[in-house]
Amino acid sequence: MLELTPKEIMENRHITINPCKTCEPVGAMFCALGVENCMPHSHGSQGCCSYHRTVLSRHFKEPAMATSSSFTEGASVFGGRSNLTTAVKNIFDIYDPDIIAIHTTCLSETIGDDVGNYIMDLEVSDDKTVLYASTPSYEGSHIQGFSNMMIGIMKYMTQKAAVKSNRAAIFPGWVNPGDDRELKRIAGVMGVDYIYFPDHEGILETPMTGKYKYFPKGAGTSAADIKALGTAKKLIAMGHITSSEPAEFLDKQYKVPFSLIPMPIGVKLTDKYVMALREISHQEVPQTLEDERGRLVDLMLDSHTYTYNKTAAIYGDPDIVYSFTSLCIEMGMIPKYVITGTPKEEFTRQVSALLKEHGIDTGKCVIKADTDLFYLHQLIKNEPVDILIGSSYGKQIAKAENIPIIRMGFPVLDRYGNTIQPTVGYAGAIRYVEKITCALMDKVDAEAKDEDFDVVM
Amino acid sequence: MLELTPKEIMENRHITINPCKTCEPVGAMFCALGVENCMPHSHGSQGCCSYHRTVLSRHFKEPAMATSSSFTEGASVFGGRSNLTTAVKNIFDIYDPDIIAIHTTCLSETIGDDVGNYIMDLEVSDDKTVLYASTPSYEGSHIQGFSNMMIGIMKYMTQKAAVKSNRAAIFPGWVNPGDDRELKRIAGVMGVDYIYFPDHEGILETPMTGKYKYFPKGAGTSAADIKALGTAKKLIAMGHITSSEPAEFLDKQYKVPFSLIPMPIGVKLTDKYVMALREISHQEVPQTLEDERGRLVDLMLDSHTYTYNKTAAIYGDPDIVYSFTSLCIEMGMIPKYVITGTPKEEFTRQVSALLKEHGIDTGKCVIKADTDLFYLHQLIKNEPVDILIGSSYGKQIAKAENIPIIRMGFPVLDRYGNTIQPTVGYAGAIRYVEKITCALMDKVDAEAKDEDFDVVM
Amino acid sequence: MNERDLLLEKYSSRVFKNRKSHITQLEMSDEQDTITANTRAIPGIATARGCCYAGCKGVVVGPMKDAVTITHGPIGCAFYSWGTRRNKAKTEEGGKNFIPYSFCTDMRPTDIVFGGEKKLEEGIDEIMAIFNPKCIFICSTCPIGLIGDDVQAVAREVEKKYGIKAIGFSCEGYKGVSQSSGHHIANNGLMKQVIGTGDKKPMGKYSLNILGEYNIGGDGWEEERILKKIGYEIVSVFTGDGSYETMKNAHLADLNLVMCHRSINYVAQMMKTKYGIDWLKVNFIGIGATCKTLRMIAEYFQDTELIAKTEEVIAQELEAISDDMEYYRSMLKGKTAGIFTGGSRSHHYQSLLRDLGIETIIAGYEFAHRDDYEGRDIISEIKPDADSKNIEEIAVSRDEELYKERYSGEKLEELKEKGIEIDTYDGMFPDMKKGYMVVDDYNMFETDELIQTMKPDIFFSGIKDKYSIQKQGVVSRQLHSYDYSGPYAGFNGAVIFGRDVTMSIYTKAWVLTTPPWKTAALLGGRIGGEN
Amino acid sequence: MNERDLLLEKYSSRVFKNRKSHITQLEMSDEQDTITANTRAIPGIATARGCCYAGCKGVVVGPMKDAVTITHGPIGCAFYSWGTRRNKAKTEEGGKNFIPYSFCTDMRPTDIVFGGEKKLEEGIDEIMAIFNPKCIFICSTCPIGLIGDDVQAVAREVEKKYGIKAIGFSCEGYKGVSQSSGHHIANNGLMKQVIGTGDKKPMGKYSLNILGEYNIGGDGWEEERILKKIGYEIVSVFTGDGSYETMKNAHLADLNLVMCHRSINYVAQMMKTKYGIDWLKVNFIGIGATCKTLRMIAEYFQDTELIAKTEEVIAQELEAISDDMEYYRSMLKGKTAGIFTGGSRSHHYQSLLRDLGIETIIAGYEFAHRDDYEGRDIISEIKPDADSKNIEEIAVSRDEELYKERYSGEKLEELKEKGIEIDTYDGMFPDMKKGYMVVDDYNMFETDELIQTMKPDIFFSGIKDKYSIQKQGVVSRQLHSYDYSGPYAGFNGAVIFGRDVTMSIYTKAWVLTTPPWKTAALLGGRIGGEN
Repeated sequence: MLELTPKEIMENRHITINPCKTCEPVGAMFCALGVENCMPHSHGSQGCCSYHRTVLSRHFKEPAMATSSSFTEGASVFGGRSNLTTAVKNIFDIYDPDIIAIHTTCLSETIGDDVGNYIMDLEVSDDKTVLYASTPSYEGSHIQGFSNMMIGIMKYMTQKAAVKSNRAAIFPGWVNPGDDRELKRIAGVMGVDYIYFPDHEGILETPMTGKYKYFPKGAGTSAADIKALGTAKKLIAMGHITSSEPAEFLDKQYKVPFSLIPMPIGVKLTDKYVMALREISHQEVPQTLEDERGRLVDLMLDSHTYTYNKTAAIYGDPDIVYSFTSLCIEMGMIPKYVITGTPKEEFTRQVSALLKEHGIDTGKCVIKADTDLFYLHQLIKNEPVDILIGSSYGKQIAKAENIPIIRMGFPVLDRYGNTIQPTVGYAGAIRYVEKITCALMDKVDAEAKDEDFDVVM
Repeated sequence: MLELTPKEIMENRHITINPCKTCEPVGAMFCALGVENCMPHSHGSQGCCSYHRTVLSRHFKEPAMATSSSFTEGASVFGGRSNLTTAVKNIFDIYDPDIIAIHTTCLSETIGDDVGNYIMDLEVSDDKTVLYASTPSYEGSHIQGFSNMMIGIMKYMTQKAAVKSNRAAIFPGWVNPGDDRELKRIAGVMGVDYIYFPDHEGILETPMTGKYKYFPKGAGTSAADIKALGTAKKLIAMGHITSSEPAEFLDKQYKVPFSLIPMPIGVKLTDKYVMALREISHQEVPQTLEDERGRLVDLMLDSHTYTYNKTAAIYGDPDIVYSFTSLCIEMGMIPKYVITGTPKEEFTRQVSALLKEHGIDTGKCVIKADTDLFYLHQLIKNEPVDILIGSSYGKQIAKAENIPIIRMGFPVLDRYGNTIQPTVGYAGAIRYVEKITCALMDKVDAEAKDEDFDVVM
Repeated sequence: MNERDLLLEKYSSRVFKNRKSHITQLEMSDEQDTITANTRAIPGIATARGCCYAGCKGVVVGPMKDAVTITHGPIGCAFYSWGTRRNKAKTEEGGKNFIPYSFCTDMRPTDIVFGGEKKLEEGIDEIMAIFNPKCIFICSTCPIGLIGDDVQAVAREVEKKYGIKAIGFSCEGYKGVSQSSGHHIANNGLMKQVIGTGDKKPMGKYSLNILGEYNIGGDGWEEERILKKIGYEIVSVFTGDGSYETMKNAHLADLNLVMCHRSINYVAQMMKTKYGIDWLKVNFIGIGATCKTLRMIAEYFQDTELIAKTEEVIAQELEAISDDMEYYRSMLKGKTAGIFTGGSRSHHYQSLLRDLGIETIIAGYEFAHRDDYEGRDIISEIKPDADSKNIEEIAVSRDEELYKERYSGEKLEELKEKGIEIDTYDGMFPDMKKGYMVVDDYNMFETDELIQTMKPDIFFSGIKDKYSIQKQGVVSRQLHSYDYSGPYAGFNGAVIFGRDVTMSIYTKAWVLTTPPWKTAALLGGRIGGEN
Repeated sequence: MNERDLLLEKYSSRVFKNRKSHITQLEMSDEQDTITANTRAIPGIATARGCCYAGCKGVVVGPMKDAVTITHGPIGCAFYSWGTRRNKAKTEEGGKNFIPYSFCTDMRPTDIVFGGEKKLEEGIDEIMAIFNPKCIFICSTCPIGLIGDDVQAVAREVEKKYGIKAIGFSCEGYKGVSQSSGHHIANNGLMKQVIGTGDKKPMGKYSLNILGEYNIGGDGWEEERILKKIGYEIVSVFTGDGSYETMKNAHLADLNLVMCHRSINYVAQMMKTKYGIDWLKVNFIGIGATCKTLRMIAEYFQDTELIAKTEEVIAQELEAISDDMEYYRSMLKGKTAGIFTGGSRSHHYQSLLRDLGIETIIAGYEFAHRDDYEGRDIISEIKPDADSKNIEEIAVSRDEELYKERYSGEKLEELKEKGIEIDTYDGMFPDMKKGYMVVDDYNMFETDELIQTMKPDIFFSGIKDKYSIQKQGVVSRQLHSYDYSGPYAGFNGAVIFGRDVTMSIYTKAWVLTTPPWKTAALLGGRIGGEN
């Protein structure tokens, strides 16, 4: 596997080999799926839409509904207005969403389609919304597309109001439905009344019932909630790279002050979330939540001998990689390679700061944004690690180098059951400490000579 | 590993090799640990107590408090009354529990110590209780010891009352603290007010706080609740082998009608629990719980291609083995070997009935009680299975035969984090479907030739 | 009202007008059933179709293992087409296999503004330095043509600079109406620049190419296994487990087998014209189909020994699988199926399903042309439209040096009379029955509606449909990826398919769908709580 | 009030009376510090002690890999002693290794009522049929003696019937006051029936037995590695990775090294009496201790070449580990520790901890005798009590044929003068300091209390204490199982130990114990909710 990958690293390579990111539009599509009765629409060639629906279905093992403007050569030359107009009519006719959330593609952006203008000219009934976000595939990554669509939705739907409500707003960033459930549960036990945006709980994890609905009832952030975002008294935005721009937008437009915190993975980062909630509700942390936390810390102490000083390669999207780096540090591990494909230099600075804060010698670690898995593999060929933590594409490296892999983040294309369970919160960390510890111990067992094989560990 | 185990099976073997059960007293100790402010006490040689505390600590990764009568030769000849009397005084002096729950051992049973009489003669203050259960190690297994201690506790503490209360009683059987939490959560959402006995939530899973208490505050079934068991309007008792005798005791003594259901693992068996609760509360099942269930069924369907017709060897304690057999069947697996060391022939009948109910050819399966892991290994040497599901001791077989192993039940001595998370309920099944599927898929990946190695699965 | 009308009446008049000619409920009357195909999808309809790039890179050139295929464009397309199609490829002893890799110029805003050729060239220099491949393919994504990058010119430069084969494909996503245009662009490039450039003659008495076999789940290997057992030599497979090295010599084979008619029939036809090689439309999906295919190939060569060997192999193979097939048939007999796939499979699999006692009552293609439904006879009737005109049609002529006919025209006619289906294909319709539904360029809404009205027991489609079908309580299996199983071709594949279908239909979790409290009423007492 | 008084005052007078003589805070004055040991544990006090069976089967005979050890009794004891002690054992080429197995007569009520001898005999017949071992040990659990089963008689019958070695051990759990009685019973059996029955002479110039080394975590292997490097031959190890086959020849070795004084000193003494073999109390735990041990052994043999080789090996080994040890010392210097273990380790590890800059301020044994604390000089002062009298003392006399003294008594005295500690042991006290706490037969309450008052940075104990110590925020490591790490002996072991201790002290999770909301007050607003 991957035996053509040489050990020698070529500096300043231009060709991307085995990417660790994908393009903006899929992020926009995913974001829009977290809104109630909303059809994501891809303004470009129909291949984009097909690819995005495919990767989302493969990750969530769920239908991912979306439509396309189905550009042909003509549209590419003369512009996509006509395709878009037809598409909007057809979508309302056939699928009847309340909202159509359009994102652009490299094609429509390259030809300079003015989607904002196009949709202003559409005749849409009052109870329906057509909105859009610009998501040129050649900028940023899918993460940026997610942020852009959040802003796009807010731009079109959020309204000014004279008085602030008593509700808070929560931006979870790019998480799985199982995470949405957990983040809302924690907010609930902390006594916070919130608007949660976007919300995939019950959407990309619909229960098996024998019935299929294009838009699951009562799931996703409601139009009313999005409308009211501007009245929120405080915003908790999670994931510095994903949520900072949407948070700044809301602050700038509607004067909603925000706490920007990392994705709450592991002890300390979940603490930050809990503390941010506590600041809003002025309610003490209930014993049940404190006990969850205490069980997690206890578990980390109990198992530390199997994780201490184990080296990890953590790769994927910047916010989740940052937060898993924090979790690994809490477990006594050394985050040797911390990699994202997303071209955001902030990532490098933030992860470096995190490592320094914990006294880890960054000279022995490689932290890099805007890079690829080919590079990660080469690093590993030079100095191996004990465990890989990231998306399914790392499995090639895992097989090539015989390193256990823990799947997290996006996309996980080759395992079942993860997206409906939490990664965030104390509960999520308990799951992942179990997984990581177990993988490391499995390796110990597999490699143990008969005489070293322990029944008690 | 285990290369001395021959393929040829010796019928009617007398010597037990590599047991799949242990002795009654440890079950009694575990049971008593689920009562608030209760010190389990082992009436026998101090080695018993030491062994039992050890195996409990190794399974739960928690302190397991208990004391011993510390028999010496003299006590064995002249009887253990004096040791017991001293022990009770010392325990109250030093550790100050409210209850001392004494269980016997093969030693005190063989010499015929009349513990019931001994404790009647003790001077114990009114707010303290000393009780006992007979748990001769040469009968049944640790599972029987657990039941016996439940009965012992009820015998001494439960009181007759003129009127029934509006509360139900729940006997969870032998489960982990993570299961207790989940079972109580489900009962809560089903609107049932309950007495839960025994209850290890918060006991054998104490959070890390920097403080250690012999008896965690507010955890365990309270004396008041035990006292009130006789007033329960209905009992749900889980695990046919573990809970039937305690349930029958409560029915016989206090006319508490009971539903005896299997441990609620997997879809159908959790349904039984939910239906039993519904019958008590007359409350419809809330959507959130139905959705949990739907997600589980969905997950099973999504992943069925990796589990269908996969053969499993399931071994361990009879009730959990029964329920995991049901879960495996729901996943489309074939429970090829279903084994317990506990000598209860009911187990064989129940599992056979379960298989027949699902149209599985029992002729191709081996279902056996009162047997050992040496026998299981020999079966596997004759016809292998795809996966092992059971306690840590199966890992020797797993290594010898290169079969993945999923740890469940008691004892799990070599992994971390399982006991604080649920095995029961829809949530527990989601965890285990993920684990089992993942283990089978890991094997697919590990054995795949490069050209057959899939990124999407 | 039949099911077609029921479906169409749910559409607005605008959509109705378009879709009615794409949906045919077979009449099988004297007048031939017809269908409209290979036209634009309606914007907003949730078509299953992909794009030109997906057809070129994803389907045709991507599987060629010894070539580095560079996606020239922003990162997305390279990411989505990386390791996702299960076109299996074995590394040759001492050879290079680039299948597990994804190469992309990963264009950024400046590249869009100032052009990406330089970045592409630099990338190729790096690839040469790191991997030194013998062949490079450059596949363009949407923005490339629009910003004026000339990938063909870059390819020519590369050939000059490095003395290797390099081909630029202008397969921008918007070209044509579906993946079909991408197949065409890819095949044109291979026809022009690869096929016929080698001179390694086959050693065996009878040699074959297999065209339109992408080796999904190892189908091609099963076909090769059977063909080699009979004694054929396989020169080249287009393009599953294929390679630049073998495709160069494809023109030296004795006969072309065409598996996927849609993606490659014109290559077969061009090779007939240029090199005189006859082609047979074959089908290795299904026991009956495989037997028929093998017999036709043997009969084509008119060699009694070969025919005898063929019968011997067929007998052996049937013997080996008959118990299994009988068992699965007993489990599946009487079930009905729907199949929506890209191209030929919606036809091919009907044979295999029929072997198992399952009738295919709904079938549809994503990107077929009319001939795939109605047979090659109607090709002349197909009028080019604006979209199809944008895809280059190349014309080839006889290569005087290499042209070699096995049979005269007369002899060929004689063989055809005998039932050997040389240089022809009848399409899907003739194998279906009255009342069955055929849908071109199917979409999500139609899939859902037809499931409700036609009630198939199982539906074969792709990942985008899989879960919505399953949520409706209908067994759903992917025929693009085989749900990560396979092979399904040939004799062994039929058994695996039978096993997989049985598994999915009988999987225990289906009966768990409805919770018991939905059917058991609460007796007495109040109804309270959250609900 | 010193810490001892603080602790004792918490006890009721009844308990106080007993415990006061088991707890010594060292005075190091002219009057020698003393302690009471090897007496009954107080019922109900949560002693850490195990039983006689645990000492016999679990510690001494269980590790002998080529013997089948049958637990005769109900299932529990066989279960708990199965694979739980980490006495590692390599399978010899062509040899049998029963360590991964657990054998038990699994007695049932009828066996208790009617006797279990027949079941035991049947079981042994089955074991012979299945495994055909050369040696069988039968270990009795609590009920055996009481119901009248005669395991010695059964063993004799087995020897007759099968011509193998079989030994019955009456190690019922209640015998004696701790595991110590079990060691004694086991060792008596081995002394009487195994040692001296072989005739395979060592080949090397200097040969050794290692007594009281159970190869936990591979300690014995590290010791063997070093000794072999110097040139010694190891005849037999008692009993880690040990075997019946090698123990038979133990009497032919030149010198006995005694690692765990507690469990085996009497065997060394008996071998001295019977065969004339001198013994040295050694300690391979710690760099200093290991060097001292190696030098003493070499000096014992009075061979300058051997002494030179020893120095060479020591120099090499120290060179290899010095950087690591220096690093760990820099991390650990100034820390304090408590150690509660079964026997000798609470003394041995003080050397290693001191090498790392850690002072052991609390130490205690589960089952030691006074000589383990105070040195062999006081053995004569120990008065047998009812419990110790129940454990057989065997007397041996000179074997006229095999007895061989290396040195005359005079010469021995001369060597002792030079500092070679032949046939002696000073106990733990002399290596500790004024104010340090020594506890015999420690219990849970005392552990907790001493942690509060003495505040050690790390506490070494067993699994039963581990988690309660950890919950108090004190680093806790198991010295019975090494927390599944090891070896800790010798030079390499010291580094591993340094690494492990550093790891556990510095593990990041410690600082996470207190949630931030415990320290950051809520500003303004109401206090509501669940709390």
